[in-house]
Amino acid sequence: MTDIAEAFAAAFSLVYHLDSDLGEIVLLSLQVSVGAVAVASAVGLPLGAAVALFRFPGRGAIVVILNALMGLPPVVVGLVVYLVLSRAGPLGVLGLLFTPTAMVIAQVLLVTPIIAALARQVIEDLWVEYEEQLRSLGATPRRALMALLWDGRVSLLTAVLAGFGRAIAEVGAVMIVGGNIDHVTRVMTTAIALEVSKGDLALALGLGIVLVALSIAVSAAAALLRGTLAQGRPR
Amino acid sequence: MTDIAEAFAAAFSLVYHLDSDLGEIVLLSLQVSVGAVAVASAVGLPLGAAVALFRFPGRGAIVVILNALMGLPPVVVGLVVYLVLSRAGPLGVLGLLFTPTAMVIAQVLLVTPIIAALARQVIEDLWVEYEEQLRSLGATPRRALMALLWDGRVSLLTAVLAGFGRAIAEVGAVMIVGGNIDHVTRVMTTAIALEVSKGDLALALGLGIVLVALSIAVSAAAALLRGTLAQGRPR
Amino acid sequence: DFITVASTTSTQNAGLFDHLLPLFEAETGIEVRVVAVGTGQALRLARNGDADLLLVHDRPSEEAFVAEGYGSARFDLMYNDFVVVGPASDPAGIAGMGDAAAALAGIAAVEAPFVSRGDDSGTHRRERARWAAAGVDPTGASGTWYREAGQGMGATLNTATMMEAYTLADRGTWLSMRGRLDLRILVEGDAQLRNQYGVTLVSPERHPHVKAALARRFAEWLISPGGQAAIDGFTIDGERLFIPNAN
Amino acid sequence: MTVPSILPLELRAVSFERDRQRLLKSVSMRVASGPKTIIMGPNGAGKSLLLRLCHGLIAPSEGTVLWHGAAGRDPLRFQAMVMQRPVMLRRSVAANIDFALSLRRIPRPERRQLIADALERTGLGAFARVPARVLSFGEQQRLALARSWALHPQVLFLDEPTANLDPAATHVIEGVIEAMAEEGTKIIMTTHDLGQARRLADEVMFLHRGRLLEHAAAGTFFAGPQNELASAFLRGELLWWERRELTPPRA
Amino acid sequence: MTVPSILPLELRAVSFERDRQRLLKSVSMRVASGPKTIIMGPNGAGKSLLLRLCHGLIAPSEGTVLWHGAAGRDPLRFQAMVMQRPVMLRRSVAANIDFALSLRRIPRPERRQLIADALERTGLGAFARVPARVLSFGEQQRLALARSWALHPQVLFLDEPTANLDPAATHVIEGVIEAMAEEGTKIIMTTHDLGQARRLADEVMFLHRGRLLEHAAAGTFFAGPQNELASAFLRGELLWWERRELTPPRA
Ligand SMILES: Nc1ncnc2c1ncn2[C@@H]1O[C@H](COP(=O)(O)OP(=O)(O)OP(=O)(O)O)[C@@H](O)[C@H]1O
Ligand SMILES: Nc1ncnc2c1ncn2[C@@H]1O[C@H](COP(=O)(O)OP(=O)(O)OP(=O)(O)O)[C@@H](O)[C@H]1O
Ligand SMILES: [Mg+2]
Ligand SMILES: [Mg+2]
Repeated sequence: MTDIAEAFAAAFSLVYHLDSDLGEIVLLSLQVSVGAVAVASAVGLPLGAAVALFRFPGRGAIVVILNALMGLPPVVVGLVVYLVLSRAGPLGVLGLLFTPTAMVIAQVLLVTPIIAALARQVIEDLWVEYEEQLRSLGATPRRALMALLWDGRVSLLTAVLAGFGRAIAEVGAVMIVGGNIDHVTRVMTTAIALEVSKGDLALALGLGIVLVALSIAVSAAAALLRGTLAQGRPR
Repeated sequence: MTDIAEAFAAAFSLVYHLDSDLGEIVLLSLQVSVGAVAVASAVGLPLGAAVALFRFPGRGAIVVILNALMGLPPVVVGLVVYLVLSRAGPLGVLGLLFTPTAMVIAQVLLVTPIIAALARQVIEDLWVEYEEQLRSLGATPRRALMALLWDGRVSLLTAVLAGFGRAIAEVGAVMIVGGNIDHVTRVMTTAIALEVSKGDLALALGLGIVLVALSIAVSAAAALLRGTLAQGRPR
Repeated sequence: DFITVASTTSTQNAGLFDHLLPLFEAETGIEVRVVAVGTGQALRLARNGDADLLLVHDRPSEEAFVAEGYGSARFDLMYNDFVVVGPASDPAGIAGMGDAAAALAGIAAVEAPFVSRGDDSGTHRRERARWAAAGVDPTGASGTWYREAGQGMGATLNTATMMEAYTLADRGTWLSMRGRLDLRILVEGDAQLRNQYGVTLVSPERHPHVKAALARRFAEWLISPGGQAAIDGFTIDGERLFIPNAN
Repeated sequence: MTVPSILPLELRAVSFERDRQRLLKSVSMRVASGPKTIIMGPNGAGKSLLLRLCHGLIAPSEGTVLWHGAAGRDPLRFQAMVMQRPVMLRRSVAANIDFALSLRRIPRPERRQLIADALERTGLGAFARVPARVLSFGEQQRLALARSWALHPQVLFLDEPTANLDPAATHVIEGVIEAMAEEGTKIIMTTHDLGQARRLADEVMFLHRGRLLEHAAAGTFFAGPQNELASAFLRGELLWWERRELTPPRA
Repeated sequence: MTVPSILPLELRAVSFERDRQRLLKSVSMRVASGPKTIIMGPNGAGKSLLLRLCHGLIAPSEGTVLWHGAAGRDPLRFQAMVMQRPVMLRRSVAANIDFALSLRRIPRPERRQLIADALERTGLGAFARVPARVLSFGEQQRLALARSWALHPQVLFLDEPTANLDPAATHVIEGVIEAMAEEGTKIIMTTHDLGQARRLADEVMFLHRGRLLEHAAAGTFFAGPQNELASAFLRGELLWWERRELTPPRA
């Protein structure tokens, strides 16, 4: 277990000496994951709500697929995005490969189904209670959807956090489409993977501890937001 | 995009010629992930429900940490388990490293917080409605917890599926503690990562397609289960 | 301005680029972005035009890359060697042997655990060639004493330590990790274990967007006396990792 | 009223099934503007189902619901309903009404006055900023009525709107309902309060086990219903008990 | 009854605050076994809060709630409550009662009979296998009473238990309540139905704006309450309206 003690020492010294390299990596991790989660929420929350609200043929299949896509393997997503963004691929001319943008794209694909699937469940539970009242008031589907998203905001925040958790912890996709290039596309997880492959487990673990601390900070920020959002809910 | 066509061809031929190698890998993937999710549910569902139910000092911090741990990086979990199970580690004598058991252990650590955090939200929403009724009936905390888990079963299934999605798609942890050893600890995701590093992208994608198909099958099975579980719920 | 280099993990993990790139950048102002992946994946990146330069250690495939028109030129850059490492107990008794193939045959004879990279990398190909020379096909024993790890060199070395197994490793990774490993070098110096690295320029004829001129400057710098001296000066714990041999 | 009415409403042999049970059985009826229609019947008769069906919240398994005056317009836009258990959005009291008004595209400046009026009429003026879900249930029921009142619907469905109200509030809400009827809103309402039914009803529908057994002018009905079950109901007899002998009414 | 009673119940200067608002203000009272206690008051007076406080579901901000006979036992185990909006578990009607009985550790074989009896008494015999949440609201209220009845509590709190019941059901449920009282269960109940209060009450508590204004024997109270607001309430006057002049009672 000396490794684990070493790891905490490494984490501590990393943070204590906070060199600009670590700062850069932490910042990029946050930028990519927050960016991806923002886009994924903008798409996934309404998508999940729409699947919860509307009855249409094939809806059951969509729910099954949404739930299954929570298990989309990052490496596979990374590959697909790579093939599309590669010079040999259809969007190669954009030159996005090995840029943070490519990483955001890959993570959006990974995280959107998670947020959508969890949002569907939250909204569906709420819809049982709200459906007739909203229809009676004459809410159009769009307005009903917005009202449900707003009234379910506290629970939906947990869904968004689940998506963020996937994004910030994920290494397979960002490694392939980002390339883990120092100073350009190196994020916490790819840095950790690099240290592991170098065999420097203590440094890898130290970085891991910093990453977990980062997640806790984001989650705490969300808790404050939750407190604000919860206004107007009973209790 | 010829790669993607090739990938589908590869997936098709993989399944069509279903060789025993692929069968073995698929089976091990399922065994490890289902095993891990079973253990994680047994721990995470009651844990999440308990956090939802009980008011105690530090509860807010626990919620923040649970939510943050949804973003536990697989590589870090893999490393920690590796250090604990390695010869030099405290449990080294058990000789579990590079066995499927080690992979299950790592995935349990990854998936439990996801299931617990999502279950907490589901149960907390239900508790708002149930609290006074259950307390009035004289439910002990244990019985209240069981009743909530049972009455929230449909929504909790989605939480469990989110955990399964993480487990089946995850590569970082199982790679480190399992070692991706052919015929012993090779699962779908580590096989995909291997093909990627070999540069055989079509085969990697083909395996990815098989893996996604597997996830869809599991999710469809869950949908059937949901249908059965939903009995006794309105609509 | 920058170029993208597709490289193997061994060079990056050893820390070679951290040593070389600042020197080159200071001299020319050109930023070099290194994407370190498996050899197969590196070739694939270059083939798709996603890298401007290739730095790997699998001569046959590099030459094929040029022959197929994907690369415009290949240069020898440097070399080191592979070594057979294993536990101190050395159950197969191969310590001190000078012929890797014979050592492998000895391992197979007693069915001592052997961890293979199993990832079709340059190292793995070399290992397979030595098995072939030994007249042994170990893949039939895959999952028993012969274990295909399907991972990078660092992870494979770790696995070998844990399993008290033998493995074939490149010297660079071995040197950078040996302090944390419970293994030792048992076989070295076999001429068949030489590990030659090369740089290959990606052809702008296939991929017009490739930064051929900048990539050529980097390649030329690497094989120039200055670059070669820089490689020569890269050491870990006083030991030199790569021996420059551009001609 | 300048907008033409969507009435009369006609149900033609409407049935409603769930889980292979016929909960409404071939109900045919026609209601026109003007008279306040009160629907009565024992618990589980299907009163709430019938209101939800007329209001368009559930679709009949058989038969048709016709709004003869709709003339291609969406009839739902001219109706409102106070549910037996009103659902409060997770917002303030005022925001609950504001949301309903915004759905009818009433411009924001007009809304403020409408909200203030509606709250005042239902005695909730002091509660505008309070989260709606912490109101007492009587207050919630009044808020639901305020929300419907603000919409000035052509047809208003009320499902036991005073069940949780205190006697004085009941009295005032009955006044609000009367006033709305006078201003031209068609009232279709259920109640278990026989006194209230007598006070408000212009015509009565009597429902029992999913069947519409009587539909008559209030005077006729209360004087003595044609249907035997309806008259038993008015006498306070048990119509739905399984085995009468086990639970005799007290002496 | 062999088990000693947890009564009398005493509240000493109990207040309840939420969001810096005093919703119950220094309520002191004492109720003993025997007489049926009816709590009356306008909407939002705090009746439901008071019941929940006595029952132990919410804790007072100030003051104490004492069960003098509890003698170290958990008083909650001897009480039951029918809530104003009963919560139905997502199970069948029978399972809802079964769950409550299992919580009191009543052995499974005994439960079957208790469930059947309880359903019969409340007219729900035909609904045993139906999911509780699809019941009509009147049926749900009866199920909540059945559930409480099956527990044979020493003290039963009832929060407007007949608000959604049809007249005949109301009558029967009143009979059930009387019968329970005769068997020794202490009844503490709120109602807005003045007739029902007169029929059932042995003693009356009048609550207004969180204050207990009167606590008297039923005869005395209905003959003419001491408190001016209480007598206004009995006359059906508005006690909570903000600006009386805007909403005059109908002529
Ligand atoms: N979704 C459903 N599935 C099965 N049965 C249902 C469903 N909805 C309602 N019912 C049944 O239909 C019957 C009529 O219900 P409804 O709510 O219309 O009664 P009601 O006349 O309004 O009674 P109450 O006076 O108690 O409000 C009830 O017996 C109820 O159990
Ligand atoms: N959690 C809360 N936060 C703020 N105010 C509350 C809360 N709970 C109740 N109130 C307020 O306390 C008052 C009393 O509520 P309560 O439910 O006890 O009234 P009630 O006498 O039962 O009325 P009703 O006859 O309508 O059932 C109401 O005005 C309500 O808005
Ligand atoms: Mg009803
Ligand atoms: Mg109340």
